[in-house]
Amino acid sequence: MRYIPNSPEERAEMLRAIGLESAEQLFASIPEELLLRAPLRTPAAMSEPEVLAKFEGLAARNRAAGRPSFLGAGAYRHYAPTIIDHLISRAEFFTAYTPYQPEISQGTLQAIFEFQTLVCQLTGMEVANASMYDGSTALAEAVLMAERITGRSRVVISTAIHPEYFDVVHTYVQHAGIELARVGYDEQTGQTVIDREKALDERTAALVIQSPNFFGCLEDVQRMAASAHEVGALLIVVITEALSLGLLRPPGQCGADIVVAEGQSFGIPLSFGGPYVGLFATRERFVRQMPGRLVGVASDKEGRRGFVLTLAAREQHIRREKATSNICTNEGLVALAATIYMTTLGRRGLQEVAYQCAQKAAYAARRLASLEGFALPHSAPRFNEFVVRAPVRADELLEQLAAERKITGGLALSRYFPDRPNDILVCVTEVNTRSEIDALVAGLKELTASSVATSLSGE
Amino acid sequence: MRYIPNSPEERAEMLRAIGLESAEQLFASIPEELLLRAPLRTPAAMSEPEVLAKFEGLAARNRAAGRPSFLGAGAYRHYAPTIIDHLISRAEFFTAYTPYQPEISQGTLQAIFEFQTLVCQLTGMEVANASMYDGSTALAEAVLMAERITGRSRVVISTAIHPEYFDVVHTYVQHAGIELARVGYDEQTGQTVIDREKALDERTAALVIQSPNFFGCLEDVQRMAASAHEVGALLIVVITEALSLGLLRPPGQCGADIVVAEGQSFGIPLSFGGPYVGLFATRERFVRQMPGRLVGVASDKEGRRGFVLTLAAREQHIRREKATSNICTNEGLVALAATIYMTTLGRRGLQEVAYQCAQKAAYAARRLASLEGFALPHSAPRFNEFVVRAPVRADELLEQLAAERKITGGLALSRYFPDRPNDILVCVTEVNTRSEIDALVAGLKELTASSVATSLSGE
Amino acid sequence: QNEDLIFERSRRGRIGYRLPELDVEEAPLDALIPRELRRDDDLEGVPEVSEVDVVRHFTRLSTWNYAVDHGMYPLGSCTMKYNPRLNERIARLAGFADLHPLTPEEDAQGALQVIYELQEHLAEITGLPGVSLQPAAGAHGEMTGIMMIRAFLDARDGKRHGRSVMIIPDSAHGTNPASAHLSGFKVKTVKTTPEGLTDLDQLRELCATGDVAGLMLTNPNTLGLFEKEIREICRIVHDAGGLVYMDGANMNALVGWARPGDMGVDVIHLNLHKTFSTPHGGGGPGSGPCCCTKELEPFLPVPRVVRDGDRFRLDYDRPHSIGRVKAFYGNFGMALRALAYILTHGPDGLREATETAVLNARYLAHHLASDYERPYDAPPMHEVVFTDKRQARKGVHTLDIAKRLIDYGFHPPTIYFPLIVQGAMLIEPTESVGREELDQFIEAMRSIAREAEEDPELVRSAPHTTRISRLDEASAARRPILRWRPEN
Amino acid sequence: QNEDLIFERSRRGRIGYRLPELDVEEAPLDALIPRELRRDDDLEGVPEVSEVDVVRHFTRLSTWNYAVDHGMYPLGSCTMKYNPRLNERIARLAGFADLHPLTPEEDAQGALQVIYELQEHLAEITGLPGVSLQPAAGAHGEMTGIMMIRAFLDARDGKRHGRSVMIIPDSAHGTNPASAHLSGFKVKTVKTTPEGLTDLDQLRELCATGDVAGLMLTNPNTLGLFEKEIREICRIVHDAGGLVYMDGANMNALVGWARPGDMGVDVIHLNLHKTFSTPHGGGGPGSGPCCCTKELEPFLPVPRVVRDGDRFRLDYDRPHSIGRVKAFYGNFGMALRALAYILTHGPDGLREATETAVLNARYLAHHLASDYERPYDAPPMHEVVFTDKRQARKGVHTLDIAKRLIDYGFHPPTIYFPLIVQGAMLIEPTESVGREELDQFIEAMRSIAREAEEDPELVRSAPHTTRISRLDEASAARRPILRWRPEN
Repeated sequence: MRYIPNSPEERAEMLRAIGLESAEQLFASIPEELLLRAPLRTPAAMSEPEVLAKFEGLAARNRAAGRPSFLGAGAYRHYAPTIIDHLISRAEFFTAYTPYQPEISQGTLQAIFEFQTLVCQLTGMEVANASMYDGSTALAEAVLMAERITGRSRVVISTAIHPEYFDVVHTYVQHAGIELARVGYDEQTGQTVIDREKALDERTAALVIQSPNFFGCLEDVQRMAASAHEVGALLIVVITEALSLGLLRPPGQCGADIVVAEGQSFGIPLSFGGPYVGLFATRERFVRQMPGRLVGVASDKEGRRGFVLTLAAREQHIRREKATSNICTNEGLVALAATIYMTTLGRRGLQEVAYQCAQKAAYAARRLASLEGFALPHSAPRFNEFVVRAPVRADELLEQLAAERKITGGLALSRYFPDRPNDILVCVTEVNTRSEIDALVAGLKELTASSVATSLSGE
Repeated sequence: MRYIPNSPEERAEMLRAIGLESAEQLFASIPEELLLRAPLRTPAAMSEPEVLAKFEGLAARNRAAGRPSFLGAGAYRHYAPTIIDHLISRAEFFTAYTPYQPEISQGTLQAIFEFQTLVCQLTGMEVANASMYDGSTALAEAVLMAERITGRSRVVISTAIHPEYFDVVHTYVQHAGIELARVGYDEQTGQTVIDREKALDERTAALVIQSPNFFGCLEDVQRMAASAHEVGALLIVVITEALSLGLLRPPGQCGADIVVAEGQSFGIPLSFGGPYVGLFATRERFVRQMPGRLVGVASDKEGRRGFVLTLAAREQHIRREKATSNICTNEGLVALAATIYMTTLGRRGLQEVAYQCAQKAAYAARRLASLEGFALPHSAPRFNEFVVRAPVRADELLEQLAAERKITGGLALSRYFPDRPNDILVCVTEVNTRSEIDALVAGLKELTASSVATSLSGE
Repeated sequence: QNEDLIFERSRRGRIGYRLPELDVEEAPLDALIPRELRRDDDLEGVPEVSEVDVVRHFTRLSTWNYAVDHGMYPLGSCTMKYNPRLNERIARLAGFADLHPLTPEEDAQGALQVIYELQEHLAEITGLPGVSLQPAAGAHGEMTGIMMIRAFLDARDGKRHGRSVMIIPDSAHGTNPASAHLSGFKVKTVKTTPEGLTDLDQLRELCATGDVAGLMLTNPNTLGLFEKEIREICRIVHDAGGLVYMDGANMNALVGWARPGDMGVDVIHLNLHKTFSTPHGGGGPGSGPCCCTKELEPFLPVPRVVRDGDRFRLDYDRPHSIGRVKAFYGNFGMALRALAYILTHGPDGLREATETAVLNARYLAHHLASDYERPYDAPPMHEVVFTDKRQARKGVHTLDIAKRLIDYGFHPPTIYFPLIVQGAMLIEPTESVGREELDQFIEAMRSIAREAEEDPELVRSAPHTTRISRLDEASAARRPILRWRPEN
Repeated sequence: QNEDLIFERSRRGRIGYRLPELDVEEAPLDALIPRELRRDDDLEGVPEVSEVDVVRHFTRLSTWNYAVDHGMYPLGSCTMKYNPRLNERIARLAGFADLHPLTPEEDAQGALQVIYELQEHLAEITGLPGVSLQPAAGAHGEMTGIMMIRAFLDARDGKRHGRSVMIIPDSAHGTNPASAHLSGFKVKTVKTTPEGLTDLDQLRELCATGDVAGLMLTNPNTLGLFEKEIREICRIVHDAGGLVYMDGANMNALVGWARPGDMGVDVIHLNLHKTFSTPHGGGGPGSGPCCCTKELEPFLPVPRVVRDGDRFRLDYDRPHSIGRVKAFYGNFGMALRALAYILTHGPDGLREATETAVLNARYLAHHLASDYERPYDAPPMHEVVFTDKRQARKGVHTLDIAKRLIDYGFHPPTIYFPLIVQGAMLIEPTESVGREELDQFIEAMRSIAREAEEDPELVRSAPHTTRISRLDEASAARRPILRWRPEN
């Protein structure tokens, strides 16, 4: 086996050196009847070119990967500068462990410290941790944290957040004695509506909103913060499209107490849903209730600046069941990639990408809205996603578009909202060229022409 | 420009700091009338995704790159383990210069020392240099070296060497007062034939043969060495398929005085002809006449072993016009890749790859020879290339095969030998699967069926 | 070479990117997004650097890290083995890397097949037929497993079953109690015997109270010892109506030789970034698949990836499921690497890897015993615990030995874990290290033992060869500075 | 960390590869290749190592190198600038990397277009319309250019023209005379004036003898100075019936600002691995395209890549060509990178790069003048020469200063070149370095100057921070050990 240095001969010598006669003797502490007699029924060993060919074949079956696409909904296509992959492919980064030994881990530690800082800068918050698994689990942890901070057990969540994020929160809190309540959105504006009388009360630990929300609509974060704070609850803001922070007012400036986000937009491959990276930021006064790893500044004996994992007293290897979270391995390398992305784009680039996303989405929205039979159901301002209502069933229309035009046209909202059969969630980013947008518009127009004609003639 | 750290503002400050007012003043020593007034007429700057898209488009136009192929003739398809590209992509290797400062170049230097050793082991020679541009230029340098060593000016070259190699030798020696004479090959065996009376004489500096030769036939190197040595000439052996050394008796054991080879087979991408790497090995006594860089062992003050560029007195930066060669930059990174290849395959792997090449080529030859109307014109033993004679014009047949079957079937020998219109040079390596070979055979059979039928009926 | 924070390298006006020009008509921004919803800080403080600055910055930082590619990285219970480059290449194939998770199933068959095949292979390796790849890391898989136990008990015994106790050995990873707590269980601790194994008598007592939900067991345990009585342990828990969760952190000692499913374990998580060599990345991404018995399968997270003939699809129709534990389908990129690992090894290679990992640990145990104290006598599996007992007499402690190892070119082992062993050093060489490197490590450890006798200060002040010396972690925690600010 | 030679790491029986199984019927080997033609040494001595061994070996070796990604690499006349990662990615696209050079033209149109486009752009940049990418490196391009001059003269004046003299300045790169010699020319040297420029009077004398074939000139010359009289120089040579070859090593001072073709130059080589940032790779691959006037174009190597409408093809029908200088078409992989460089920069970016490269050198020249001797006063272009004259009084020489710079984290400049300047240090920062790093370099040089005064031994014994100290190159050359042997 080419990954194992010691040859069979060397192993035999080593066995002899420690007084054993066979490899089986190494496993003598395992009861006889538990030892596997037959080889595992996994495929026989394959050579490198064979393994590669197999996966190339599988990759080719993912036909959507190379097509123009307008899918967003929690995972976004953006251009990732080539240097990111080059740098994270340095063995010093990707083959290292969690930086437990700071003297030989300063590279990872300083990079995480930079990550924490960038997350604070972008979200407008005071402290950020070293990353969470993804946006959805970061949100679940934020909800648990709000309960710890407030001592209250009711959490109010907008129905306009990503449905899968809600599911994850539900799973996490189901045995934690937390009651989840939902508030709806205005069908006209697409924004969360809080009937404050009913929704928020003195038992409420936190209000959870997403902005831009799942339908792409910007929420009035400031007002939401006021409502939550009025009853002594925290405001948790979740963001799935982190690049919106290049253009939008950061939640930290709007009164959010905890901000969590999916960082995939920062140069991370779509990779069929993971690995991504969760961003987690909060106010300084909550830092000891925050889950996850933290890197801080420390000095050595000569007074040189260095970085260490710090505030570990919150963590499970010390506090065990009283830990703020069970998270241990997080998404270090992905956080590094996001750090390199944010750094490379930098102050100007993050703003320019966000600006292009907003302009291209607006262009697409204008074009689609002008189509016979199509409409934009929501009026709130948006960033790079929006819902368009088709004159026919969205899922069938999109299937036809994929089959005939080789365009992935967006997400049929019916996947999560069966009561919205004709709605498509469209995402447009800087990588969608005008000609792709025009092809989408033309495709939808032509594929619906007959049904529009029918409905017109029916009027 | 994202590759230039200093921003326009910083540059303006720096100009002020050195007492200048404008960038134009930096170029004051260039006469006014020579300064470009208009911008260069090269395309406007493109962003990273645009550049990438352009090249992906161009790459896609190279339709042959993804097809089964039986092309050899100086460039070979072999499997290159993934670790090679990973390791040579380490910035420490690929963004370094020639190791002029040994204290901070030991990585490159030790690797070249290992390369030199491996080349010696494989060729059976005593010393090898740090690499040449490629096999063809290495051969030209070998011819010049033979002239320096012997003081003679006539060089005899087999016509069974790679025709492009002959051309390169011709270009190099045309003004060096060296006379090139050619000896032919036996049409029956495919091996070089020396009419010693005429071919080799006391004025002959060297005899040049290739083995396996251009037609894939193994030469009797030992006999050639004897013939050359008998008249006091050197034997130069050139090898285009370096992997043959995994199976064949090394030229160094057969009396060769200089061995040069193309090292592309050792894990180097085909890359439309370059960069490749020339191997150059000779006898210890000729080392001071050898061209190119050499790395040797040295000790530091504490007696630790290190490596340095050595015997630089042969080189042009010291000897200038009396240098052994004008070579300066060679193929360092490619030599490193070849070193990693040879090391990874190692003692067993180099033999096994060579064995598979020989067996697969033999299988293909048997199958092709059995086709109606096809024949193998040469009888000599071969490694992984052989000539097959078709019943029709080879170039047209291969064109049809490419167009209809998407197989690159080999090289029409008429490209170099207009007198051999029906001959195809076929190369089979370990990456050609049996089903590819069978498809080649089936394709050739079916495409020639009508013409064979015609000729049969004509009999 | 030194390298400042990237914020300190920033210079106004530098740029490291270029976008294609905007190719659509622009609308006035105010017409799209009102000013009060836009940020007005011009991203002050975010770096302005060129591409060259970025490359040099992170390249320099990288040179301050120790990594598996530099040498032995014997962090016990972390299984730092070689990360095959082939697997990295596969994970980057455009057909996977560019695939959106909400792609219609028809157009993502290759990805679904990858998940399905890996599930099948993990089921075979663990002997547990139900598999979900959704958990993002070990602790996440652990939480998933414990929630499944909870859901199973709720379904079997009704919501008011009163089974509120999760039994956990005192030698367990800290994530175990933390995960149990997240699922609403109270933790009770079962002790380790002087032989280093679970105390069966105490386990029986703990199980006698009727409120036991289950046991969380690591096997081999964190002392590197196989729980010989594993079948009896499972029987005790099962007889008490509880379930057995196994922490799969130490599966590298078992793959191809024994299967948790055969031992009586009900559910296990695996760490793909340990046993199946997906790179740890300086702290993730991980991947923590959950494998369970047929009985527990209905409780796995949704969606599941299932096969219908030639087709693979997502199955959401699982009424008993604990629900989602993560958006989408888990860390798919890690699944690709793990599958490539399994295919490259084949059954024989998997078994060979395990055997070599155990042999290497046993070889170290044998050769270090003359200089270091082993708290337990039993032959270890893939990792071995030593302590600083003999060195402590001279005032040299585990931390000092660890730091001194750095000077010898090695990453230190896991230290002060498991907590029940004073001054523990948990050494796991893995199969990725050759005999000559083991011998060098042994030589280094022996040399440090000598130094501890002859020149203890040398060891106490180590490391001496690193860019920075030991950092003052205590003050760092007292007044934490967790981000750069212009005034720092 | 130390790391032995790979041969010393080898252990019998280790393997680092696996091939697919042979899928054809095997013939007895003796039937294919007689035993006496096969090797019988079982490749004794070739390493046997695992993949892990290989990765660790070369990773460790790499850490002993200094590289552009670590920082400033101011090797004068080598133009060590940033190597864009995008270009590396492009060169590895399968459509290029897997393309066989003998592919029929129809199926390789993309590759031919790459060559054609790069030729066109290089023609525009140099002002010289005939371009061949065939030469594999600078010296190879030089040889090609000189052979073209020879062929041109032979064609114009007949083979017996007697133009046997190539004039080369005393400051030239050593490759110049070596290349001239290869083309059968005798070398005559023209001196450098006290101002650091070519001595025109001597040039006129040398040209008066009737046997002049041409002049090989570097411009800016190797002292970093632009030859102001370049048009007059070209006129003198042309009037004497000779041609002017320009060494393009220093094109980074000119791109976008001035063109050799406009100066009267007949033929030039470019170093893609200098001016166009293809990585130098620790000693290659390079690429040395040759660019020439319309008159010289017929003499370029075959084949040429030409355009017929939408189609690109190889043209072999060039009866005046000097012939091939290399198999196939040159270092195509480098052409890809250079083309990507030109497209990424655009005309403005190319001009900006040149301007910044010159500015950076001028900035260094300005700030180092207080501590180091400049042998020539004229304002330098993209590189600047200093000497050790002041430091030598204390016994500190250029070599010492260079080695001491290593301790400060910098790669030393080119030293003892050009040969006409005693104790030369030729410093070329390139555009890839920012002001703060220039300032650090200046500070380091000043600090060394102080050390040379106050503690010369500290400088003379440098470097102090490297794995090994200065190596004894003299004994290495006296008894060269050029390969490993088991007995070493």
